[in-house]
Amino acid sequence: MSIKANANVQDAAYTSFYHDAFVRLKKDKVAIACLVFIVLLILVAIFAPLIAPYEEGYQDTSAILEGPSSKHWLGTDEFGRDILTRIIYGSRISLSVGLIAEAIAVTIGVFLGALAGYYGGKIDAVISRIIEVFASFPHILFAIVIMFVLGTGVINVFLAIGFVGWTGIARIIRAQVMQLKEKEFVEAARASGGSDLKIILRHLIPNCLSTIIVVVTMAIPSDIMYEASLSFLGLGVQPPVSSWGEMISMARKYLRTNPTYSVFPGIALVLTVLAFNLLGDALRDALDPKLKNL
Amino acid sequence: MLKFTLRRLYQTVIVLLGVTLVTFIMVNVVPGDPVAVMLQKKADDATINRIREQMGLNDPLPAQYFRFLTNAVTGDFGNSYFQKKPVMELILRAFSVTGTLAVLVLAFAIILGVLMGTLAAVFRGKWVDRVIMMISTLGMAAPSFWLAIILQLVFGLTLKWLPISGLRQPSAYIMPSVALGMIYAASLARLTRTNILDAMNQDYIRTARSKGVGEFFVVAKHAFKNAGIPILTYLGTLIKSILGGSVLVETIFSINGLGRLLVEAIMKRDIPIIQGCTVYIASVFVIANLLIDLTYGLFDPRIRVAGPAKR
Amino acid sequence: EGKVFSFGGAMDDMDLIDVHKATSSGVLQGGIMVCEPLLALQPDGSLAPQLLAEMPAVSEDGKVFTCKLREDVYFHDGTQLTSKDVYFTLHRIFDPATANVNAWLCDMILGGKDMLDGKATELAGVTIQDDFNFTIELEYPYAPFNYILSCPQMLIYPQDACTAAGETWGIDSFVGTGPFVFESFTAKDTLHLVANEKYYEGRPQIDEVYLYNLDRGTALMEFEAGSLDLVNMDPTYVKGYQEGEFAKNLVMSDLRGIIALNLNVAMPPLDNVKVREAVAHAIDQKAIVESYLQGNGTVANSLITPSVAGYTARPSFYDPEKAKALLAEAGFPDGIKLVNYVSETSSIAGIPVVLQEQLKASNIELEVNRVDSATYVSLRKEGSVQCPLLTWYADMPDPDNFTYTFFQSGNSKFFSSNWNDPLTDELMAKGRAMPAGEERIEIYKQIDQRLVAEEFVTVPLYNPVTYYLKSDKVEGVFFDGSMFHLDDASIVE
Amino acid sequence: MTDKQPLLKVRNLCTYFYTDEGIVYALDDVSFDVARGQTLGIVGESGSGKSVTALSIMRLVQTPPGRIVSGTVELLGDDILKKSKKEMKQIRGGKIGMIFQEPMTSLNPVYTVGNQIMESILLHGDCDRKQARERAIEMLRLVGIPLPEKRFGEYPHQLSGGMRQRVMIAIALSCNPQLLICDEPTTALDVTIQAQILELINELKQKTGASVIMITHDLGVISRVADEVLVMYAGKAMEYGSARDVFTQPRHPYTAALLKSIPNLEDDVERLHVIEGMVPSLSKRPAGCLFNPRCKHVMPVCREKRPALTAGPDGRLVRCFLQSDAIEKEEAHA
Amino acid sequence: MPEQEVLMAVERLDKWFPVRKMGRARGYVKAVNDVSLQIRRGETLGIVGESGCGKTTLGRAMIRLTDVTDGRVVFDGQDITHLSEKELRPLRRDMQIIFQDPYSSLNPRMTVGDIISEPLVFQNMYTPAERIERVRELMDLCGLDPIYIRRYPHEFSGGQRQRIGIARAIAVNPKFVLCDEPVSALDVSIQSQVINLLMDLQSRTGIAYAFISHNLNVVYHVSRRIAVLYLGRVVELADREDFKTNRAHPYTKALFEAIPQVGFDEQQKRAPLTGDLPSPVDLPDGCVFHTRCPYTQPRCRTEVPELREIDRGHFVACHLV
Ligand SMILES: Nc1ncnc2c1ncn2[C@@H]1O[C@H](COP(=O)(O)OP(=O)(O)OP(=O)(O)O)[C@@H](O)[C@H]1O
Ligand SMILES: Nc1ncnc2c1ncn2[C@@H]1O[C@H](COP(=O)(O)OP(=O)(O)OP(=O)(O)O)[C@@H](O)[C@H]1O
Ligand SMILES: [Mg+2]
Ligand SMILES: [Mg+2]
Repeated sequence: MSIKANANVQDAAYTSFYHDAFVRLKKDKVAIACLVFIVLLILVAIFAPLIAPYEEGYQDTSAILEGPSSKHWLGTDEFGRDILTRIIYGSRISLSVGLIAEAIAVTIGVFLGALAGYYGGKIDAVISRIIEVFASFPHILFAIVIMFVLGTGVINVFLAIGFVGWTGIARIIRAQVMQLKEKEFVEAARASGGSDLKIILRHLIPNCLSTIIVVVTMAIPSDIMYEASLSFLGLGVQPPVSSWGEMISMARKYLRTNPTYSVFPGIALVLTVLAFNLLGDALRDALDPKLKNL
Repeated sequence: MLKFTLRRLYQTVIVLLGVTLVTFIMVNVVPGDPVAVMLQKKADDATINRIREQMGLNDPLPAQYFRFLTNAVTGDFGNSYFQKKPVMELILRAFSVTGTLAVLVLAFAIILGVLMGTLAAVFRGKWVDRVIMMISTLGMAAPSFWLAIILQLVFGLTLKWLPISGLRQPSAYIMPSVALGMIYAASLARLTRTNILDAMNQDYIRTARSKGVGEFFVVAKHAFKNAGIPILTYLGTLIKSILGGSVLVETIFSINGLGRLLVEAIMKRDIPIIQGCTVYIASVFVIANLLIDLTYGLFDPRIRVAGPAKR
Repeated sequence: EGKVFSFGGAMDDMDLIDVHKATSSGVLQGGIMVCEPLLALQPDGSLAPQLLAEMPAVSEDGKVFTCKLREDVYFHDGTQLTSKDVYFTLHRIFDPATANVNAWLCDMILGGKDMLDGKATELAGVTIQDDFNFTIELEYPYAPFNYILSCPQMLIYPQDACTAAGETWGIDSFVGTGPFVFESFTAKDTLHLVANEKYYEGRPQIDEVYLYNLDRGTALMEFEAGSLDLVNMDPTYVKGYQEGEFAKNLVMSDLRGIIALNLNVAMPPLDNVKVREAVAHAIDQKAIVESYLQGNGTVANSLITPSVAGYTARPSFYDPEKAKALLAEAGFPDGIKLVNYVSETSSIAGIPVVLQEQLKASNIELEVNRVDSATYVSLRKEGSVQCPLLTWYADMPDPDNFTYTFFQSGNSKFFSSNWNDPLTDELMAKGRAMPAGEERIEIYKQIDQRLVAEEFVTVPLYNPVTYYLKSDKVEGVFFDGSMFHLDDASIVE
Repeated sequence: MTDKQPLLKVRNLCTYFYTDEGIVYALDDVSFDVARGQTLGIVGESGSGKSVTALSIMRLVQTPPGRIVSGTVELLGDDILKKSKKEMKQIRGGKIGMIFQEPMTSLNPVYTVGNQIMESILLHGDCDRKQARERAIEMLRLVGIPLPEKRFGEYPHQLSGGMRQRVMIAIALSCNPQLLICDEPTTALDVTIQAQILELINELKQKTGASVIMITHDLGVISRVADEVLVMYAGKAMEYGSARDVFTQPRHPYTAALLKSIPNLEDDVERLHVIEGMVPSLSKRPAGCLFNPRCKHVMPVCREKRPALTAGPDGRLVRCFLQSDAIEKEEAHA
Repeated sequence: MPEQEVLMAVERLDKWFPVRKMGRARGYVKAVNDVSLQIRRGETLGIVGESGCGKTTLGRAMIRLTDVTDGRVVFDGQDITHLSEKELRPLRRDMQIIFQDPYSSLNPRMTVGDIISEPLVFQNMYTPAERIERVRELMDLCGLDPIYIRRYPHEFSGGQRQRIGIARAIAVNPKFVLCDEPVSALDVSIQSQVINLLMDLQSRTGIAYAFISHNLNVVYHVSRRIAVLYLGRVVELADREDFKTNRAHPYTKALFEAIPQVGFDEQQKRAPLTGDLPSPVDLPDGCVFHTRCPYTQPRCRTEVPELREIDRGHFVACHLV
């Protein structure tokens, strides 16, 4: 790679690692394609009212459960709602479930996992017990509690998913931090007078990023489907709001009579999961400076 | 070893106390009353009160929790409000189903996932690798209930090879195991692939080759056992979710497993069952992790000796 | 190789089959195949004696029912049915230790309430004359009491067997007089029955009956695969079966039920009758039935179903413009916002979604909250749901069952209408005590008029129908609007 | 070098790595012989291609990206590079044994050392498990491990570095190879242990009559064990001759500089002698002599032409314009 | 030794690690036992010994990267034995460390600039802009081209990485640097570059070094005095010249004789030491070296030899001397 190009950049700011990662990411064609796809998806979600052929919740009473037609490109559901419209609006929820809920889970998980792994001893024991308790109580019950205490809003769905999803990542980060803290560069930072917090933030977490990304990309599809199963139990998003997961699970009844009803949101889900996975792989590589030249 | 195990068990008790207390609080925070559920249509206060009184639900909450604890110590989790049977009996019955299924799901996921992952690793970069990775992404994205219905339609209804529902004959276990195991198989395939690739880059692989070990045994013997640890860890995280059952798939196949038992209990506020299942799941979680920790030694002798880390 | 009849459907509540301890149809369906009530509903809607030798004789004041049992009836364990079993059963219903959830249905029996409240240990209203003769006395005259005696909640249990079984009654053992003998039961899964060789009306033609709890979709597949003879069907699946191979197996049946939207008069702005009227004018029942339900139901404009006395045929109020005008009149020119809760597991969870869209046209915003059923029930019973859906499948074909149950001031809170109106109460009290006849029908018409068309406390939406698939080899199955009866069913090859 | 047929005859061996950055000329036109019962030392800085030489002989170069491009490796007149996979399995561990640098990572941590020695014996000797076990224990005893029966069942991490390296030697020697390749066998070890191991290799060589290729960057080690020495730099042989001659009278400036830069108890200097600069990148090699950017005696010609490896009067081969004007012919495999 | 000259002193230092088996302490790894040393300003003390003999542990205890089991550590006149991590932070400016492994001691996800400036950030020295200047200066000083400031560690050779480690250590102008085997991972040619660099820095800034290595040639070259460690004990401590002419302890002798020297005239005559280092968990009774010592006498098996001064500044722990 061009050493000169790099050398010309004068400011060795601390964000350079992330900046470099971005520069590297930009070179990966697949990653860019995925990124473009995801950005498009986000745009679709934001501008859903402009793009969608119908209003959200509009029911075409003359077309119940129909297959694709010129009027409804992807057909209609049991209420006569346009499936394309619902997929477009549904991307709002499904994307945010994947991103926001997972962001909550990652934040809690990384923070507690890093603390447990870094300090060990009593702190580790306490956090490990908390992890076990959180991993063991019935999550659906927790979702009901959230919905009751905070109301049945979309945000609360994210909370309900995020607040129980962190235990897995916490355990993984804990294990990895336990390994990393033995590395000499951590010792070096300590020898230079770095505080624990700074060491965790500057050294440990950046080195856990690859793991975090792998875990997150694996978790996103299951979060989207978890939202669906909450919907299934009456705990998810509320009508007329739609989500892909909810569509897929509602369409379960019509799998035989109207296969397109479940297939199209399914395709949207698979494409998104694929994009996140490929992007995750690329991001993991980009975050590893060792692969810079390969 | 014994001391270690005992210490873990003692921690388990703390976890169980914590988790039952949290669950108890949650059940009592949410609206919904088992008696009202029982009565459904005609839920008049007098009747509700009368039946609540009978079930001891009108006692002060701390007293209820304490009663639960004292009974639970003797292994008595009470009777289900709805099924009127001892919770232990119901859990054991559901477990006999879910446990069998879990073994099959694990077997399916491990065999398929590890095989695919290994193949992908051996043929990395080739089309075999690409196809397998593609399939595994699909496997990760396909909801298990969706897969379940497709399996029912294809193998149950159209081809008539397998029974559509129930667990009345051994072959009936096949479809639920596949439907539940697919997502795990898919993630295992990915995990196995990375770990085998990792192991294949190690020096001892070169040593094995220099001894004249054939390529098959290099992978099957030398790389594989070393790749086992992360796979084992992952399986540890699976065991809980597999033994916890899955409502939707169980419903679709009409299986009375733990997932259904727990979710229905939550939906009906059948507190004894909720608590029983919670204790069960927490125990499975802790014991599974304990077992995993103990079996690490089988895969990696270095972990067996918990001596100081040689640096 | 006997003649086996398999029957499947979604019966998740099939926790046990003791009809005293559960309300779900799965439990009742299991119960009626083994045990029998004193009277039975006939296909033509009339009542006929079942365990009784003849219809009860009613006293002048309508309070005392004198009954005579058949003398040739034996329980499956060989003991003979006698009056003490009837007393035992009714006593068990009101015994607080039973925790009966259906006692409200018959709590007009004298002394019943006292027992429930723990004020008495014996049931005052039932007097045994001899082994086969007994009388039931009511607290107040109740015209449709005979119907109550035919309800599946009122099956007669054998004293000896039931007492011996104790806690396991309805789980591990269940003895009755009916056409089928309890063989085994697995909660939430299977009920297995065999023919009662000594059935007093003749051995049934079917040798064995299996009742399976299955997911709706799965049950249909099992039917198609030939492993079920009869399967309940959710109307949403009907479209796939109206044509093709199984169209000839599809049977539609009236459910004797009503789906309505209650308007909670205690929660503003619904305390304003103009607003309630506006809501009634904003709902297009025809569209619900024709498009969302795909014709699987009939438009309802009366609280009482057409097959029951007291029904009034009335045109739809639907008129969005009028609805807006009414709102403006009521002081809400910019429209209103209403909050609906619905239990997701309920089969009608889609209705609020349709309403949401319909009401929009009249400037009414309907917020729909899907919640789990336990939450829903407890919110509704506190009277704090603004516009709950009222779903009712009548226990018996009597108008009282449609009105008193929900709108009597003591009951209205449980259904979140909070309707408290002396006039309605008075009419209902009158109707309950009055013998059947034109006069009584008139009273119920008045009640219906007041609730639906004057005060707009509830907006009837539609009368649901149900479907089932019946295999070609099965004949003689009788569906009474809520239960299947297999007494005369047979399997032909 | 010797009149008799040598055990191993390597001729014009080229191994390149085809990476995204370009071709890495890891091994470029290297030739040498190993006579029976003799020890050849290969020295050079890190990255000079020593390990690749060893791996090329074993045909264990990672492919892709590596590939043996040309040359021959004759073991007793038979070209190894033309053998089938199956024949190769017989040669590896059978005729040629190899010891790697890092004893901890070179042993599989999840199998007992006994298992790993037996594996090799079972693959090459026709004996049953019991015999293999006995032979493995005997090998452990031979390499000087006390209590071999006990150690047999232990895992690599339970042994000290020195013992692990002995186990590696036991594996390599278990099938009486004719050639033992030692790739930096003592780098990770302490001086006292290192001395023990070198002693052991010498002893075993005497006992079994095997030839040895000893790869290291420690000139001291080479001078202790080698009969001949090959000095490598950037994938090329720089000097090749008898060990005594090369070390006492180095002819190539690189050899001389290497020797001088070792701190020494005897001649106490204020500053150590250094070779300025770094080993060049093997994918972007400098024009001319590969050592020219770091050479103290650099001449204009060194910057333009590649010197050829030419034999001096005493048979010593040196690649330097100070010794001969011969120019290397163009590389065939660009 | 005049007190004011002493920069770093350890007194009767012990460092034991508990050996946990299944969660319970089952004895101790006695990594450092009863060690007393002093390092003067601007001087280099070499510490040699076999792998596992406690060199690193001793060094880490000196700069308080680890707690001390017993004994005292005095740095620059201040007793730092029991200071908390927080109290130590400002002192870290004066004592730094260079690690053996140039690979794991540099965070692979940080650029060289970030790595070298990190101590400056932690110690709050300079403004961000000045820091970059300082980093360039340091890179220059350590023989790294400042244009590489945005590169990552893996893009450098081992020698260059070690220079990065050195630049990081001297960035805050420390008074004392612990060099834990700074050259063992490097090629001979690179090794001499790094050693020269360290020595140049010392003559320029007067840093004191504790130089740990098992390469005796190197230690001999850089140190003014050398301490020989065996199983956590100092067995011999003397000026470097004494090791050339006057090795007193049998272990020291064996050690120096085992060095493979280039040369063919006086090949090694004596058999090397036999056996491995005993386990530091069960230290041998008496003299720790008696299990491998060719001259063992009954007394050695029971009695621990004291570290005695046999000559001016020449300390030995052996009954036979
Ligand atoms: N798998 C590979 N891919 C790309 N280049 C490689 C590979 N293996 C070795 N090389 C390159 O080949 C050259 C020679 O490497 P080799 O391992 O033979 O060096 P060495 O002399 O053994 O060094 P050391 O003393 O560090 O072991 C190096 O430049 C190295 O970068
Ligand atoms: N954190 C620790 N916990 C337990 N034991 C330890 C720890 N650190 C070091 N030891 C033990 O203390 C002893 C001395 O270790 P130390 O690392 O100081 O040796 P060293 O002389 O630096 O060795 P090397 O030359 O291999 O670096 C060893 O036996 C080691 O296993
Ligand atoms: Mg090498
Ligand atoms: Mg060390």
